[in-house]
Amino acid sequence: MSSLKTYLTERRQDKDCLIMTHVVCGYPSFEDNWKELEIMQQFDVDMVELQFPFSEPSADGPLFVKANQAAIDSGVTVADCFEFMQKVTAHFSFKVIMMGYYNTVFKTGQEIFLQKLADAGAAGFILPDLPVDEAQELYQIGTQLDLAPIVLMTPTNTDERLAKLAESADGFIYTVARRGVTGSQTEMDNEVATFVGRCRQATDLPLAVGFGVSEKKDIDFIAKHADIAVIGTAALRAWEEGKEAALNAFFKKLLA
Amino acid sequence: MSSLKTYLTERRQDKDCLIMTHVVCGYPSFEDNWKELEIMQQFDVDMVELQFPFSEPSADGPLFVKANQAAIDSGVTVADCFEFMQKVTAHFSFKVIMMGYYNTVFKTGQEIFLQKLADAGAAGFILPDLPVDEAQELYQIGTQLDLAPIVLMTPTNTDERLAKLAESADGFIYTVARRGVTGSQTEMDNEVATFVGRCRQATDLPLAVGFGVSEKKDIDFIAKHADIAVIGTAALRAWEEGKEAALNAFFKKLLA
Amino acid sequence: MNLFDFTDGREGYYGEYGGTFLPEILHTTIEELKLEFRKAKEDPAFWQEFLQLMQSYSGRPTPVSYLENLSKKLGGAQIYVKREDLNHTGSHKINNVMGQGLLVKRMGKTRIIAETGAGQHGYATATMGARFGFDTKIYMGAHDVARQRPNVFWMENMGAEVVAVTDGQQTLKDAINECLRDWVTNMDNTHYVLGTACGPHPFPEMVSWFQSIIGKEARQQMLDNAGGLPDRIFACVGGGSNAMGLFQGFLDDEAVELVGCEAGGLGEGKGNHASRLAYKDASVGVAQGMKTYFLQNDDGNMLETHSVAAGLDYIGVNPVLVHLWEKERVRFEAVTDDEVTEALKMAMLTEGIIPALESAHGFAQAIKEAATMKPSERVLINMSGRGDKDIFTIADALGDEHWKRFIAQKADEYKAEKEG
Amino acid sequence: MNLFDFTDGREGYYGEYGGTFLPEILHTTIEELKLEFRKAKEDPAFWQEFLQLMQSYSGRPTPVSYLENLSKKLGGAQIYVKREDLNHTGSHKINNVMGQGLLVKRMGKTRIIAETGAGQHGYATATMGARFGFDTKIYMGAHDVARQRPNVFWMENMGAEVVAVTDGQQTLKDAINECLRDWVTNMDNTHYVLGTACGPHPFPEMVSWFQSIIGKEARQQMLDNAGGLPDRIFACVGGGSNAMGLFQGFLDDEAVELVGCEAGGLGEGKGNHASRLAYKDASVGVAQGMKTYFLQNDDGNMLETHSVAAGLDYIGVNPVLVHLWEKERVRFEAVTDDEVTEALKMAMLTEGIIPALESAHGFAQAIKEAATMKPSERVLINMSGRGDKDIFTIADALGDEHWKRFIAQKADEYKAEKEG
Ligand SMILES: Cc1ncc(COP(=O)(O)O)c(C=O)c1O
Ligand SMILES: Cc1ncc(COP(=O)(O)O)c(C=O)c1O
Repeated sequence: MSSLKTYLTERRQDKDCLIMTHVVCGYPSFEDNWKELEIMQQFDVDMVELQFPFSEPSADGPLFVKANQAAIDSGVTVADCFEFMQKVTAHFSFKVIMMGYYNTVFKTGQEIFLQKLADAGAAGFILPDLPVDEAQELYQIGTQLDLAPIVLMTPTNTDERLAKLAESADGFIYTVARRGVTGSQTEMDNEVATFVGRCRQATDLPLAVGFGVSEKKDIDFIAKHADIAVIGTAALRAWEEGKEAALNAFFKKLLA
Repeated sequence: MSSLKTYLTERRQDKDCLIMTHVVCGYPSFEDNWKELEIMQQFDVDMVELQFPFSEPSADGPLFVKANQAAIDSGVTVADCFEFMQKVTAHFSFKVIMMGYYNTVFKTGQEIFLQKLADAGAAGFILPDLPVDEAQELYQIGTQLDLAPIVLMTPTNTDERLAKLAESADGFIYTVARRGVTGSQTEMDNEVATFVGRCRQATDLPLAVGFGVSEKKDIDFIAKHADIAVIGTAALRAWEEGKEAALNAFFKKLLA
Repeated sequence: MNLFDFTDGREGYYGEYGGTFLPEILHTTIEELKLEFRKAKEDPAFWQEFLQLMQSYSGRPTPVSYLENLSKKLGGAQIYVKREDLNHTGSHKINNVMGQGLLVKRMGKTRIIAETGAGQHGYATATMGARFGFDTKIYMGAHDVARQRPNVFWMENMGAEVVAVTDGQQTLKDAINECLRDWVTNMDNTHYVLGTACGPHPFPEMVSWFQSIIGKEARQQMLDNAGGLPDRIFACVGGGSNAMGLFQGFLDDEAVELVGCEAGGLGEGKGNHASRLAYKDASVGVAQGMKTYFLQNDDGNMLETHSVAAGLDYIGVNPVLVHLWEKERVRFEAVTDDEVTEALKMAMLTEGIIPALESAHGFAQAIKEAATMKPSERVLINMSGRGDKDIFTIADALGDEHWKRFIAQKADEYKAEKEG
Repeated sequence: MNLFDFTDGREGYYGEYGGTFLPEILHTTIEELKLEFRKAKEDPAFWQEFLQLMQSYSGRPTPVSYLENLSKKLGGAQIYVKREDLNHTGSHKINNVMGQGLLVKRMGKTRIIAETGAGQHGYATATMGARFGFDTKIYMGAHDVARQRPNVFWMENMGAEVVAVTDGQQTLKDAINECLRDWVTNMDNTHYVLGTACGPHPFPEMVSWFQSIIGKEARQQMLDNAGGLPDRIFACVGGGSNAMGLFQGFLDDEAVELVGCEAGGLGEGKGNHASRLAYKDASVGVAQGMKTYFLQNDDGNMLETHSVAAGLDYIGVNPVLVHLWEKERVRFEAVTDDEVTEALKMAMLTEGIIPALESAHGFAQAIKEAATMKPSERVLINMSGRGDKDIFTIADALGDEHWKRFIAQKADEYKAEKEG
């Protein structure tokens, strides 16, 4: 069992709903990232995904696509991301998860990449374009380095498939509350509840619910049905609209 | 035998070389035509072709094509051409030949057209797109009205074909000194002499030589080998370049 | 019915239409052509050679496609389409042109000339010239050169010289006149590749013969794949070559009704259209080498014509078709520009095919009639060409605003490039 | 050699290349597709239905043409060309698209999406969508939309919605990403019609299978009409579909050398070209659903690519071809833009055919090699598409000044029309 799972399980005992936020490394800049993280820390978030920018972010929605592209265009490298992650884990208390696309890992070399991740203090990694069927070797290396391989469960999965996904997973499960890419709006309704219920059947890992969380009532819903709310696009949109002030206001309202 | 043939045979006894000129009815205008004809009369030409403008003058060269089109565009009708011809034959002493395309005749009706031609005082007609094989009925009507059907002989014809052409012909023979359309340049050389000789073998009608006559030496050549020089494009070009003065000068030089 | 058996009548005449009205200087040339053509027509090996060439170079046989969606939508007759658009160069014109190419080779000539209006025939001829290694000159009305630059572009790239004819209306008929002028000068080494089943005998017969490959294939394909002959067949009629090509396959099938579809343009009235038979604005005349119906005035001078489809925008029509029309074997209908663009849109949307604007005339008439027929009946349309090469014309016909903006932007790019 | 027998290895892998790298949410969808495809592939009636559709709608079999003039001119090997340009819509893309259409029908889906770069695949997909009555959306990089308005025009007229993708480089790869995003949202009723033999398994296998119709026909045609198998065969390689299509027909003929021709663009050096294997600027990566060679930097981010031929201007390549290349069964060569335009000109001038700029890569390489071969040898080129639809691109590639003037004049006309 990964130390991430332990960490989350413990935190969950004190909190109705854990929070995972998201930052695209180097977008708008590493300085901005740092300021965002400081605010997230203030609001006591439990985990942050640091996304390594990739030129083909095919599982991301428009805002993150733009962020990925802008970061690359401004010269952000994989090395920069590791360096930043190192600083972040040294300074903040939340756990850091690497998020990105498999080619970034593959191109660096699986072992080297994960070793660097571990060295930079990450607690796990999420690679949405890497299905578990292709991931076994990588997950094994991760497990040895205490890096939790975060697996996604989706409403289209059969129960058999959910069981198989659960087998490979560690840390927590990222349940995709609806079809579509990041930033799509989701009504937190019965259908989601049913789906999260199916995931709960399949695993005893903490369940994160993602895609489209933006209001207090989403948090309340997740608190009732799952463990972790994933705040992605909504936070970035707030930052773009008004930097510190807007992001602060966003979290204040969300976590009121 | 047509009276045209008689006329030409007689004139030929007094002159080395007879002259046939050409006017496109209504181009540039009937007034201009009249002035041209007055000059031609001064130079004692023996025949004039009055071309009835047609929209598809496919056997004409660029200058006459333009003239045909301009005449039609300015509203010249077949009726105008007959009226003009009537005035010309009443006033001038040269013989007048209708020149044009078969559709003008066909569309008016063969008999009606030829009757009008006869009434307007024409001595014959030249329809370069009407092969003799398609012309028998028309030629018969013409003969009855003493309108000579002018037939073309060309260098590509076999001796057999020349004989057949001779059978249908009356008035004179229009020998086409070279391939091509009106206005093409021809070197009056041995080849032409040989061709005219072949025509001479085929018929005892006067022989006109056409296409490209523009200089005194052409006339000398024709005087030696045939009977009638056809002056077409060169005269129109002179008129276009300088009206009366230029046309006068042209004939003066040509017939010196 | 053998239309081309002249033993009981004048050679080259169909009823009172046809004939050979050419300057005497071409007499020998046309006789030679008649002879060479007659020999070729009687030589089964020649047709074999032609077939083989069309198969390996142009992809024949072209298929007959069943338009299930359109048939269902209209709820009437079952609609089939003969796909001449799938030929190399994109229209039926290539059939005639390659056939004439083989004849030229037999005659030992080395230079070819051709007229073109829309550019389809010029494009096909330039192709044939490249393939046979002939020296090629294409005459095209200056107006058409300006309008149809894409086709000129391809012709030139295939090594043809394209001459802009500035006489007359500067369109197709003037290009034909210019070809005749070239021919009377260069007949020794030059063959005039006439583009449609018009002009002096033997062209109407010859072009019809090469195009008969369409109807021969189509008849067999209907029997093999559609379960029987069509009840009516539709072809657009410019000069008449694709219609003759299709109709010949079904002439002896008396139950098959043959429908020629002319350019109705803006509707009846002289100058508004290019319909010689369906409307009553044309009369018999003799021009461009043949006796047939022409759109002409009382003096026998030709009228301006109009059609959205450049390839149908012509003053005359194949004399055989006139003869068959008088004998009530072929029915003629005119289709207006508006009906044509509607039919084009429907073909694209429901079946994913893009008929040339010419061919869309056949579609429009067939659509009109099929809707009133029984589902057990069949109609066959000749899709004489594809429209995708004529994007400028079609975009104009459909009034596409995006297209206009694209052209404006391209023009700006080129300008910037030049100045930059 | 059965490349697609996975009993001894991982399904969807060719050596170490291939695989299914897709978000988990598509797992069920892709499994369903695999299953449906497997059933179809094992059902002889399906292939029959496919053949029948391609015959009646697209004019298959396409012929093999012998290029006598070009062969003589070069004085080396005899040159044959497989004429995929004669397909409906003008390229081999239709083979794949119609095949997928039949699968979509079997799966009971009603909506299709597709990416397109040059527009050929989008054009073919819009056609298929119209023919099958699907709701069709085409994603196209905004840059490509601006450049390729003609294709957009036809797609829209065939009822497809064309979406300009403004992400990334705004070209093909970004359109693919956008398709994946649409698919993860609408997989219930939507099939993603991938346009080349790339992407996650089963696409490389599936597209290759539909395209294998090219090689099957070509092999038989060479035996029947050319007197024997070719010594070398040439195909351009963008994603790899036309090359896979042709090569499969000859894989077991060990004496036949298979040559893949990539876009050499301006020559070697990252960013100058789109050659994944012939030049040494690419490396193995995982993107767009598959593991294969990509033009990428050390961080695994994709490079800009360049080619005169939009259809070859792609970062990745079919994994089967990479495997065959490693096994030295396929040789890869890169052809520069300049060589391509020269080959295009030569094909037009000497044979009257207009290869698409993509296909002209195959011509260029074949011309180079044929000249050094013996007259008793044969080469076969895959003419994957025709160039006449891409007049803007070709006129630009050839720098035609007349064309630029024509466009300027057209722009003026449209302006006057608006103001008038
Ligand atoms: C596609 C197409 N169809 C039809 C025609 C009309 O000619 P015809 O009546 O000779 O078939 C043309 C002429 O250019 C054409 O290009
Ligand atoms: C005519 C043509 N040939 C080749 C290609 C390259 O694709 P592929 O390698 O999949 O055949 C394209 C792609 O658009 C194309 O349009």
